[in-house]
Amino acid sequence: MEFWIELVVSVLLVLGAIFVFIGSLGLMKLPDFYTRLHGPTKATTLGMGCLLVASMALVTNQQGYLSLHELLITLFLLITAPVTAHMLAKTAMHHTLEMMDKTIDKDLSKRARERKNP
Amino acid sequence: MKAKPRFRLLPMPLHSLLLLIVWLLLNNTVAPGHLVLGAFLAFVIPLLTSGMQDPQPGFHKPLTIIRYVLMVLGDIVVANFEVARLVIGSAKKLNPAFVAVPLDIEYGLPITILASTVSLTPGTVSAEISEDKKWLYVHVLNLTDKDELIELIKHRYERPLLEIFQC
Amino acid sequence: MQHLPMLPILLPMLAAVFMLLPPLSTTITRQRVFSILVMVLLVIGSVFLLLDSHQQGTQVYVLGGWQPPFGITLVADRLSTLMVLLTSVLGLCAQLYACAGDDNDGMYFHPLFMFQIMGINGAFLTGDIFNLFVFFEILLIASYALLIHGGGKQKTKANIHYVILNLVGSSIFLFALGILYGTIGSLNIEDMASKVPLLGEHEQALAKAGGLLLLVVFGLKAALLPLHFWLPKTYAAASAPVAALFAIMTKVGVYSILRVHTTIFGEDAGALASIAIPWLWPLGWLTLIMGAIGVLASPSLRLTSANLVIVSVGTLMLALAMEREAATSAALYYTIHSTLVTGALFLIADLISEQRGKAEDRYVVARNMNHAKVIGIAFFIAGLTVIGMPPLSGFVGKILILQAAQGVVEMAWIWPVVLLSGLACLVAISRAGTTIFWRSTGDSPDEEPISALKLIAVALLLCASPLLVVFGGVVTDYTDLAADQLHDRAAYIDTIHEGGE
Amino acid sequence: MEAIYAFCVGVLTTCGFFLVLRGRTFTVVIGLTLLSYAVNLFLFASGRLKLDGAAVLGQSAEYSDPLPQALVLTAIVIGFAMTAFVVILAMRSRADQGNDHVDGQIPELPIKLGSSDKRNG
Amino acid sequence: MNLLWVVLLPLIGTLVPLLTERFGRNICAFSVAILPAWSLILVLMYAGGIFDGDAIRQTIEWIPAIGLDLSFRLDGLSLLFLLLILGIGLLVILYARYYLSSKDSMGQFYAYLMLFMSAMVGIVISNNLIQLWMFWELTSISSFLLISFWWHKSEARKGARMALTVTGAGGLALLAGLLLIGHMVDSYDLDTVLASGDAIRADAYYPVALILVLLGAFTKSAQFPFHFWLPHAMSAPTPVSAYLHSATMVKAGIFLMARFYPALAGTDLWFIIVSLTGLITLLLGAYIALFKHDLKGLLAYSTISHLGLITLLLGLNSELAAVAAVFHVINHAIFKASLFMAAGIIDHESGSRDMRKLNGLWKYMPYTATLAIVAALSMAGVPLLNGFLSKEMFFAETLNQSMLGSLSWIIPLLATVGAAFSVAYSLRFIHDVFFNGEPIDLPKTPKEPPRYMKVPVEILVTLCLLVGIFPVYVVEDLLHVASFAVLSHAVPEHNLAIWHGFNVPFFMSLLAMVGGLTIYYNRRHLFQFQAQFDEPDAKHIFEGAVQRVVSTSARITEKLENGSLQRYIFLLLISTLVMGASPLFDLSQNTGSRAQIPIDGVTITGAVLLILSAIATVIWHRRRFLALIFLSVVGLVVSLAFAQFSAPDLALTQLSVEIVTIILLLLALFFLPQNTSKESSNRRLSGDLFVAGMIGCVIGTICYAMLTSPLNTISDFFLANSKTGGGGTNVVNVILVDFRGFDTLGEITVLGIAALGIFKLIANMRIYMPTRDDKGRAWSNDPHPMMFEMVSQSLLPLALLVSVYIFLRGHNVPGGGFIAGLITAVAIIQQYIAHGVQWIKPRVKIDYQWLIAGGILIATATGLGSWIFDKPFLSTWFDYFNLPWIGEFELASAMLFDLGVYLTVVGAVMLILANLGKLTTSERIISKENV
Amino acid sequence: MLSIAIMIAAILVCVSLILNLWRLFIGPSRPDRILALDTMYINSIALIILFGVASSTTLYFEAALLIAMLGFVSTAAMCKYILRGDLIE
Ligand code: NA
Ligand code: NA
Repeated sequence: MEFWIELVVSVLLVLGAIFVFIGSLGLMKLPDFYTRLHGPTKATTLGMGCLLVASMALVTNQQGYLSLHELLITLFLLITAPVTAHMLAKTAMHHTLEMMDKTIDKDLSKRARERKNP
Repeated sequence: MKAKPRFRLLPMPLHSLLLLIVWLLLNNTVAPGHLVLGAFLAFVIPLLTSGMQDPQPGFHKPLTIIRYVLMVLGDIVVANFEVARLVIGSAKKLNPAFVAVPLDIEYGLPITILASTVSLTPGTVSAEISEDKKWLYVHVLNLTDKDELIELIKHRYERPLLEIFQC
Repeated sequence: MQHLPMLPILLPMLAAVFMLLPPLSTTITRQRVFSILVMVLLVIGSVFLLLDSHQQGTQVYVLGGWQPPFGITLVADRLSTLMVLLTSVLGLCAQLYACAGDDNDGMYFHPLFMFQIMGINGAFLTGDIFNLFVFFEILLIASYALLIHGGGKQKTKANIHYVILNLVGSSIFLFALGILYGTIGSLNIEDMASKVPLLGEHEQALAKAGGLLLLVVFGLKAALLPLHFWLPKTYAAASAPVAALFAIMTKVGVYSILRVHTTIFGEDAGALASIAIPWLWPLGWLTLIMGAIGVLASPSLRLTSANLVIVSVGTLMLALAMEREAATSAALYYTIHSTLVTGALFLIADLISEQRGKAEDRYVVARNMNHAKVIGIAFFIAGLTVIGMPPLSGFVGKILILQAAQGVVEMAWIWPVVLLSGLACLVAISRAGTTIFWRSTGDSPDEEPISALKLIAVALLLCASPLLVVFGGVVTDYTDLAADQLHDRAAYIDTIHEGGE
Repeated sequence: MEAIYAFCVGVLTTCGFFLVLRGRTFTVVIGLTLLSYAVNLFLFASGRLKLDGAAVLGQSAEYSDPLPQALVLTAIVIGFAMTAFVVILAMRSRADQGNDHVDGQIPELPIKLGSSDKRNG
Repeated sequence: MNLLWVVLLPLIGTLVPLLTERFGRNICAFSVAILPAWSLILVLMYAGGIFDGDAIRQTIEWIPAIGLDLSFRLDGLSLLFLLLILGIGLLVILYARYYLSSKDSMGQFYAYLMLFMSAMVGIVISNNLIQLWMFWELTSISSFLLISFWWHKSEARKGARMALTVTGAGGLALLAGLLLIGHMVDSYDLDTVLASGDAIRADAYYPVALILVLLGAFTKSAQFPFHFWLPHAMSAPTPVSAYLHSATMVKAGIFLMARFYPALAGTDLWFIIVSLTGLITLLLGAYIALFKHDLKGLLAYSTISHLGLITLLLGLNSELAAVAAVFHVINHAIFKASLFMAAGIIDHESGSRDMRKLNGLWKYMPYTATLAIVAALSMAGVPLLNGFLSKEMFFAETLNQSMLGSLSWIIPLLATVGAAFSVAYSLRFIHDVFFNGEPIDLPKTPKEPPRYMKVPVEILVTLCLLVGIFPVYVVEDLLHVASFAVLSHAVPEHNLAIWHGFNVPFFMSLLAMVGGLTIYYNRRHLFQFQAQFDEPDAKHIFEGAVQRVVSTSARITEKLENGSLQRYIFLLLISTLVMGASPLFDLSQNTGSRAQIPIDGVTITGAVLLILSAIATVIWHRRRFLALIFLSVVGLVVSLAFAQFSAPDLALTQLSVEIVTIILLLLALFFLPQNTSKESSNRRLSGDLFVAGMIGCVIGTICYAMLTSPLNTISDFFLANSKTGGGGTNVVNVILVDFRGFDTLGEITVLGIAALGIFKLIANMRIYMPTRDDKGRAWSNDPHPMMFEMVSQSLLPLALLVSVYIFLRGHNVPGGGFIAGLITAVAIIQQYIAHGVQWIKPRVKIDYQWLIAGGILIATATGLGSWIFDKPFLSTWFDYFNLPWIGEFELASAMLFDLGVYLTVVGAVMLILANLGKLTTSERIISKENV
Repeated sequence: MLSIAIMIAAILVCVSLILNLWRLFIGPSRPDRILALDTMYINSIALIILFGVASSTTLYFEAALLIAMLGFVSTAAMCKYILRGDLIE
């Protein structure tokens, strides 16, 4: 296959993998649950995006037809990731997990826990 | 707003369109056979599942929709680099925060879309929605200016949604 | 007619399915009529199938038209058809008994019952070892569901034990199947039989492990010591018709040992010939003794009957261990006899316990019973049969086994236990009978009289006993032929191949 | 590769059987689930291991043995049915006996029962 | 087949009384008598031929497999016993008609009696060992019924049980013995057996066989040490005692010994066992009889003693002795039956059998007294009575033998002693009952019995006299043919004269008389002497023994079968370990010759994930939610493994099942304890771990050995025929829906049944619902988070679309009905979780039960469809079609089958999960189960 | 070049998976563990995609799709369990 396609694919693959990794890294090293929550929910979306685009490009190039179905996975992730994050945040607040001391407006989480107005 | 589906046979036209597209995506083809089958499914499945849908405000302004989607996608990319930076950097520098964003839009679907967008875009996760659906609680990974953030959310994301759902 | 071998599986299955759909699903009466009808049909069909395979030779049904060893085959030979007929008859009687009202103590009795029958028949008929597993699971899951029929603490508790043990058993079954396929490379029992002798040393060792693991699995089903402990309480807890039907379940295990270990690991399996026998001897022997001890120890008729099942299993294992036509034939006769009579005993125990209030079927003084005479006669006949007293079927089976043991080295082991277990049964049963029927507080019964249907069911089961003696000649001739057929492995292999072509 | 695979199967088997030997229904169920994983992997192994050999005609150069895969599929389904039943049975026995011990009553033990158990067991 | 009728008539007679009972006692008794009388006539018709010295044989084949034929033989011995059985039987019928009270069920009594009679007849005319044993056991059964006729009395029950157990045990021994003999001569035909006596005596197994047969005989004939059951059998109605326990059944053992005399007798072993047993029994019985206060007790022990006498005679290995034995059989039957009947009359008319109360009855019932006294004298062996003759022969024979060498004189001595005692107790019977002062507080004043009640006694006593006075004319011929049958060759010369002159036997008799008188005269001292030891009550000993056996076995059972599942599983695992490990020792080396795949990092990572999570599951198994999370990791990795090793279908299935399982477990866990504390001791834990570990090692080893060894399977066929024969390129799927579609059909059936069973379990379940979580927190106030609701319902159509996609492609690429079904189910369950039952209820109106049934039905119907084309069940069909513009597409029956799978899966999973969910809501199932 | 890229990517994803497992072990809270599990699902999707790319086959696309769809359900279910205990009410 042409060099530039291979180049693009390779770059996308590595980039995606890096984002995936960063997501997990964030999950690993960030200090409290709420901050950890950011890592996976986000990094993954783009990370997966890159990987899937790479795969699309490659398959398209190999099979000779335009392969777009990987987009579906991205679509699903985009739809579900926020809900996952939301549910997890709810559980965290339900368990009143402690957060970084420097967190601003900690007490809002208490209001949020009761689903009251601030 | 108990908007009855506009067409009895095609209760959710947008869904149907989406389904047809998804079908073609799934099968990686626009072969006529699949077009027919896809169309058929796009017609039948909504009929089956329309009962399982709470009535929601209808969509308007297709162009706005497209613009909104593209914008969000862009923001997602930015958001990821942003978060990547924060994650790699030392946790000391972070100053996380809880922010309550007042909502103007009503109804489940629009709010859900907004909350999702917020979750997908820079440094924020929608943690909770107040019972009266007037407030969106957001956890911010690294807060610089609270009002600025609220402003951003309301202008950049809520307004177009208001337009789209006309409520 | 060519599809006849499918009948014992399809008929109950479809019956069950239809009873889940309206109009049958709506009322119990419809289900009763329907299911009795179906069972009668099944009995008739089984008779025809038996005659077919007896006269025209083994019937091989090639499912999907895929030739063995590739597809699944049903093998209706003398042995399997006999077991199928036995199942149908027992099933019919249990069904009749249930229709007197027990079927209404919970949901889905009739569909589950039919599925149970389907599973058992399938296990008997299939000629494919993995398909055997599938049918085992069908009959097991159905039995799990039937066991809790009627509800109550005891049932739940017994069921927990029964289910968990059998789930572990199923896992072991799969391990064994994995090994066997991984070494022999085939699933068709006949094909495996023909390939086993050709295995290399490395594979042989593995295949042996597989074969022995299968023995564990079948031993668990058959309640072979030390895997029999679950049985008494489970059977005693089950509601009467279910327990009666369960009388055939242990026999499924015995049958599988017979099928697998005489066909795949039979005398001419080369290095893997009769790998099970060294284990069957002591285990069967001990099982028989444990069963006899259990019979003596049992405080209630249900438990006695359950332990009698174990006694029968032990006896059968000894017969199998002898590994000769005469013994196998004896085992087959004994199977018919013991299955039907233990089934009857479970029903009788229920008749008694529903008449005696709190005392139930325990061996304690209690008030008089309605129909004490009828039940008494029934119990007397069943008792004599299980003890092995003439003129009822028990003695023929006993003599057949004793005679088969003549000339076997282990005769000195077999005779005493077989005879003494008989004596133990005599002591236990006579105590049971005299206590239940002859020691009463004198209070008159208050339960309403027993439904005729139940009595008919019991009677049907019991008349098998004298019939087995009167027509003993015919029956033993058949079992002889069946045994020969089973031990003639080469012929078996050929028939399947012909069936294939 | 085969060695690692076999080792994993062994570990799963061990864990499964160990949990099956415990006294609480739910634990036993978890054990059975682990065990069924082991069983499925084992049964699958009877067709030997193969990379890039999916038994889809035209998709691979040489194919892995499809039969064990079919068997494992059946096994998985049956296993699921059984697990489902035993789980609900566990609930039922909790409902009927008031505790979730496999024998229906918690045996006298040297170790005191946990508080959670006094409340829920 | 007339001999058959000889048995059959009494057997049919069993039914007669049950039918005629309602017509009154006379008619009943009369009708009962007809059939045995008839059969007696039949016998007498044969008698002529027998006296001419030939034996009639008739045979019908029955169960050749066990050598059982209906085979009859009527010879002298049989004739003799037939006359006793049928003759005395008829008298007993007559007697019983008056004896039985109106409370007793006459029909039942007669029925049992006839059953017994036919059994006895069967024994004595059997010409087949098995058949003989069959009737033998039948006598045990019928005597059980007769002894326990008054079952409301405890001693009747106990006595009956004892008799049954002892004789039953003997029966088993007899069976073994007969089978051995049959094996020796390779035939169960009695003629053959009797003909080959030498072969039998020469056989290595002869001693065993002999002992076994004798055990049978001794138990039946109440020989020491098995005599104890007989006295307790006296709790039976007196007619029974008269019939069974004097005339017939107890003679069955004697008959057996006589029958097998040609085959088994003639060896020292025979002599030692039989004669000594007889001698001891003779003395013991005679001695104890003296001290019995109960009339029937006395008679019982005297019976024992006389049976001993006969046994002793048979044991002497002399032909004349055998003749004497036969003779005494006749005599004893006659006088003992009459004595029992007399005793019965006394009991019946005076209400007591206690000789301490019964005195001076002569005044009240002189006629009966006379009869009884004559009979008693005959029992004592007084001249001019039949007892005397056989006693004489007996004495003579004891003198003729020289078995014990120089000690042989002991036998005649002891014989005399025994005789003396029998004289003594006979005297006691006469004197204590009929004279010896006035009766002491009897329930009623004695009087003569009804006329016809005496007739049987009269007949028998007359016989005593006739035989005693005119032996030659009365019994000579019968005795001769009978003895001939016993000896099976010419009968030795013997002389039945009343007077043989002053010879030793005569003096022995005289001695016995005198001795008897002295003993009876000095009985007080004897009684005092006897009073020192309290005689053991066999009943208590026996019942006690049985009780001990029962309790011991109860203890054993409790010990082993202690109801601990953990133990049972442990045993199961041990067995598995042994069975799985033992063959591995033959395994020379684990590694086979197959090329292995190089290791790569991803696999290692997977392995690490798998192993660590599995171990974590174990470590945290008491914190259940945690265990669940780790469990799902294991499941995930397993499905990844399937993916890596070229099994995409497995990966998909595993994944979807995985998720459903997790949801299921979560649903269930809510109702169960969240955490439990440590319950097993470390010893147990390490033990369990050890066994589990060992099995793990075994399985792992086998797995490795398997993986590394080459294999050629039947699968090439599937690969080759998948497309051409099954119309699909996804071979796995084609196997599932076509090659092995039957498995799949079974598999979905299992799923369906499981769903039904679970429904059964859930119905009416009343279960504790925690209101706070395990940390004591109240539950969140948000049952249905809005975002989740919104997203779930908008995902539903997508999910359905995907499942259609997965379904349709299954035949050619990974996918299929099962996975599609699970996806649909999960999508619907997601709605339940998101919206709750109340929201779903109006929106989903499917009856999942119908889905299951429909699914299985469709799949089956697809299979049945092939019958139309005369193909076997589940034969599949497929074809390619080409529509303009749309292009080519395939239709296959397999798809219909797969649809069945799909529906069943959806139905089953929904039935399970939805109803489980409803458990906490108002929609929970209420059925009539446990209501 | 592509193969190297794939290798690097594979290593990164594997390391991520290990990291997830580590978080799963150390917790400390249940939400942490659920989050780790969810991330694991997503990372395994990545792994499968890489696998497909490496062996240039589309056979595993559905597996990835399924994890994306069902992983979400199981995560949500677990959260619901913690929030309400009762999944379906
Ligand atoms: Na965000
Ligand atoms: Na619920």
